[in-house]
Amino acid sequence: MQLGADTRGVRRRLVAATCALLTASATRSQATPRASIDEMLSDWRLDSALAYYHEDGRIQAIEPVVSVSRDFGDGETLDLNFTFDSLTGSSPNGALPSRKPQTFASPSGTSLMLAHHSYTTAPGELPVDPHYHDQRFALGADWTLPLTRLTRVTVGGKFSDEHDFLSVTADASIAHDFNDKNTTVSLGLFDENDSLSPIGGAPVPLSDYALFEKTGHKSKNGAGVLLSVTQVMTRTWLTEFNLSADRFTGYLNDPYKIISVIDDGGDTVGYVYENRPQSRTRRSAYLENRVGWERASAALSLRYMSDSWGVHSATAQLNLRQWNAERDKYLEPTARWYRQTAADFYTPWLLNSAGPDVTVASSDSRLGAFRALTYGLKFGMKLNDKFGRDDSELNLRVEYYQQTVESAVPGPGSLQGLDLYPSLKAVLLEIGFSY
Amino acid sequence: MKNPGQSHVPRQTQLILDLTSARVQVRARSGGNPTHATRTGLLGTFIAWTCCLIAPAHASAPLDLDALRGRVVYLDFWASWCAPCRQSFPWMQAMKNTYERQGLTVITVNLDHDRADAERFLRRFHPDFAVQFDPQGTLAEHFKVTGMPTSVIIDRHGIARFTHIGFRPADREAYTMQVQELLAEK
Amino acid sequence: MLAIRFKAMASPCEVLLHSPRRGDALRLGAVAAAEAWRVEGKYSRYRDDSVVAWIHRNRGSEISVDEETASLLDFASHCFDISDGLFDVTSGVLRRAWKFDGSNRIPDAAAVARLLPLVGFDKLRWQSPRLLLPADMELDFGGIGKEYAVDRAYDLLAAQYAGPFLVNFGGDLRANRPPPNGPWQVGIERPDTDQTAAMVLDLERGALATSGDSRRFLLKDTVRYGHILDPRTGWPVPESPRSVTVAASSCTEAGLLSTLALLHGAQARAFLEDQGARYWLVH
Amino acid sequence: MNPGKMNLAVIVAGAMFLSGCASLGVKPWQRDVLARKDMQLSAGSIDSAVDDHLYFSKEASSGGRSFAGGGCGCN
Repeated sequence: MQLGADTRGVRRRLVAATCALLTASATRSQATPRASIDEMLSDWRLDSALAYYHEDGRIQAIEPVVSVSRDFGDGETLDLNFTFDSLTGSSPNGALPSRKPQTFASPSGTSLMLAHHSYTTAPGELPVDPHYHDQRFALGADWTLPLTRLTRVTVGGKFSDEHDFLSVTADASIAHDFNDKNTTVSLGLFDENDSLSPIGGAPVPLSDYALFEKTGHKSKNGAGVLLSVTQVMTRTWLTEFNLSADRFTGYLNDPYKIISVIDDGGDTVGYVYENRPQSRTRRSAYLENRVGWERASAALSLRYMSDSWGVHSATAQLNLRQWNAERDKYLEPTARWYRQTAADFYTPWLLNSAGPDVTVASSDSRLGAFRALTYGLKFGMKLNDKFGRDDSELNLRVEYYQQTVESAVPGPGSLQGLDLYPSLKAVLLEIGFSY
Repeated sequence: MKNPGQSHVPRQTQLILDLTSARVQVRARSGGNPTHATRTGLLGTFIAWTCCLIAPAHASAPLDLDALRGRVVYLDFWASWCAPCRQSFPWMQAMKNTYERQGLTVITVNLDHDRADAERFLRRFHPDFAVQFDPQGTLAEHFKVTGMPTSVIIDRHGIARFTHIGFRPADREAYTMQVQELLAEK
Repeated sequence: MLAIRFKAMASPCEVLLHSPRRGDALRLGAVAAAEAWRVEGKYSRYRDDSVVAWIHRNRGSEISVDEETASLLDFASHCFDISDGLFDVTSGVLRRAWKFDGSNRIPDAAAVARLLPLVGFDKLRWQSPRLLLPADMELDFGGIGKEYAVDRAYDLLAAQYAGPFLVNFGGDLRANRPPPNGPWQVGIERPDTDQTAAMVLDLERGALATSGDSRRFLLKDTVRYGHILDPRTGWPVPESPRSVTVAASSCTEAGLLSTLALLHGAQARAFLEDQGARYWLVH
Repeated sequence: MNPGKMNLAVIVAGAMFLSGCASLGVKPWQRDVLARKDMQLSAGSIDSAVDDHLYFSKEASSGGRSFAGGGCGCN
């Protein structure tokens, strides 16, 4: 290097080269902050998903979910999650289709004439409120603290806020490991307190829809217990068996659902607001089996539930995940089968002649008897080399959900020939990213 | 090409840990209480090493602890899928580099079901302490490993003095103190 | 002021911390020590399990190196270009001819000439991250290894600790900011004089690196052959200073300037002046 | 299946399950498959959170793998 040449330039290029080296190493150490010491210490994990749910002719929803969890290295973990829902579209108001057009006022109206919105349903159509929109914002946190190497306590809470519904839930559970952590038994309790402030006020149960008799706020609360036993069967097979029971009391109605009142000829002569019992007790048994092979894994879960409203349901779900040779991409087909019987007080309509002895009744299709099938496929891709973490992943999921009504009672008179129980078809698209 | 320029250590410096010498000159209070460290001392588990030529089926070489009599042995059972085990590697590497000349031998026993997983992990870490392979878990049975990782600190006479289950970053100081203590014993 | 000392890269190392909490010092000391040992373990040419040994085992065939090694090779390549071949990580092979044991055994010209074809970073095929080291050539990160380790340890400590600290690996050091009671006092020992007559510098922040040959040289007919070899000739640089200390914002930069200064032999001072570097030079 | 019979079935299943526990299981170092992310129970996964919310708003049952209740006014 001859002197006198532009040696000042040397310093500049030298500084640039040094910066390139150190920033490269610094960013690498940023990517895995304490690179040399605890390269593998995944103290922070991010799980996020953006779901788009679309029903055929009814509502659609966008739901981003973000969950951040911190592992403090000795079994102590903290998980914070955030969910936001935005729903729009048309929601069935519970009334029957009819031979004649039907006009309804949206919930915010005080009478048919003075309704902010009113909507008219064409003959033969299922009455749905097309102005339905709702936004929900929910925060949750779960903190697990190890008491000993074999025992840990988890406390959690959830807060969910919509314009007409506020829910606060707290839960706590204790888990203990037996025989070399092969068996884990955990017992958990939860307590939920909800306050409802329906748009236009909570309707007087079973009151005449046309009178718009509305009262103020309502509340309901629930408590429950969950006993869970997780057992390692073999090196590649894990089983979980849960028993849970919960009891909800208070205002359990859906303030926006009405029931058509029909005459013997099947013609709708009016509507009344629904009314459900003031309490509900549920018991459920749940069994999940997971099996893992070299480049695949399968999960079969079964659930049986029955409640004091006379609803019995059975659920079965199967997930099969198959990885590729390099084990960095996978396909996961899923299938779910669900069947429930109707609530005792479920009725698609009320007969005008039935008179006042009806105390509880609801035409909400969610309390009817139906079968539901879900088919889904998930594609996942590991991103480990980009982020220096061995379990960061990007995934896409699509699910098709269909409900078909069972033991549908044909309508009398003019209702014959009308599709009183249209089935629900929906699709869920979800993109997920975890780091 | 380097001549070591010594930096002045201002008078009021308090030397708290000199890793170069065997003894800790200033007794530093260990950070957290040692996690589940069962101090097994002389009266504790007395695993005599007289017979100690343990020949696990697949280990590349039998674990001959008798040959290490006179040295302090840090015996660590680990697997590639176990996160706390991975966290202990840099620290074990540091311990070997520091105390090897004072008589510490770090031996790790890999318990991975298939060796490919272990090899993949070792390629990323280049540890230069011994790694025995024991897929059948013969050694793990012998040392009654009940959690991952499990580390056994064996004194110069071959007696297991401390057994630790699990590895937390906060345990480093406590484990270092115990190693130094055994190194100091003759 | 708390100090943690340990040995790494065949030199005494220490971390000085101004912090009331002993636990901090212990933890940060362990962070710096582990990083020093990690870099040493990975890039030392004395160990047969280091990345350098692995590269040497794969001479003649193309291999792909990890990110950190790739960034170091990129850096070495830049320095080779910037210094027109004066700074060359492949010049380690010259050690086969030169043994700096203070004796007067100077290798004969033919032995040195035979080695020259094996020297020259441009003879490597380096296209990040793929490297092909031709047979019989050698790679040696000794010239930048220790300073790089200081910067790495410095980054790790700076990411977890806000108080004033100084990392010193065998004379290559870097401090983030001065302690409350005044600047860091750094003693630079004068080569082949006793330790105590060190020159003391006040260091506020930044890095210092020292290069020199106070101990490794050959003496023949009153000509002193320092162990700083010019990679292009294979012979020691005549009249190279005995010790050069340079201050810069990072230790890697300071180390490189001091090494390049030595390689400029008699023009070392001029080179450093031209670079506008702050330096202390001993002939 | 009326509630009475369900309780009986559940208790029998539970007892059978617990009694078999001692003999089942693996050694602590044989948990490589169980440690895999795709082998973790579904309770914690984000997919089940999205699914459970959907099913809570469309069906009369909820919970089972984790606490019941959807936390929304959507049922």
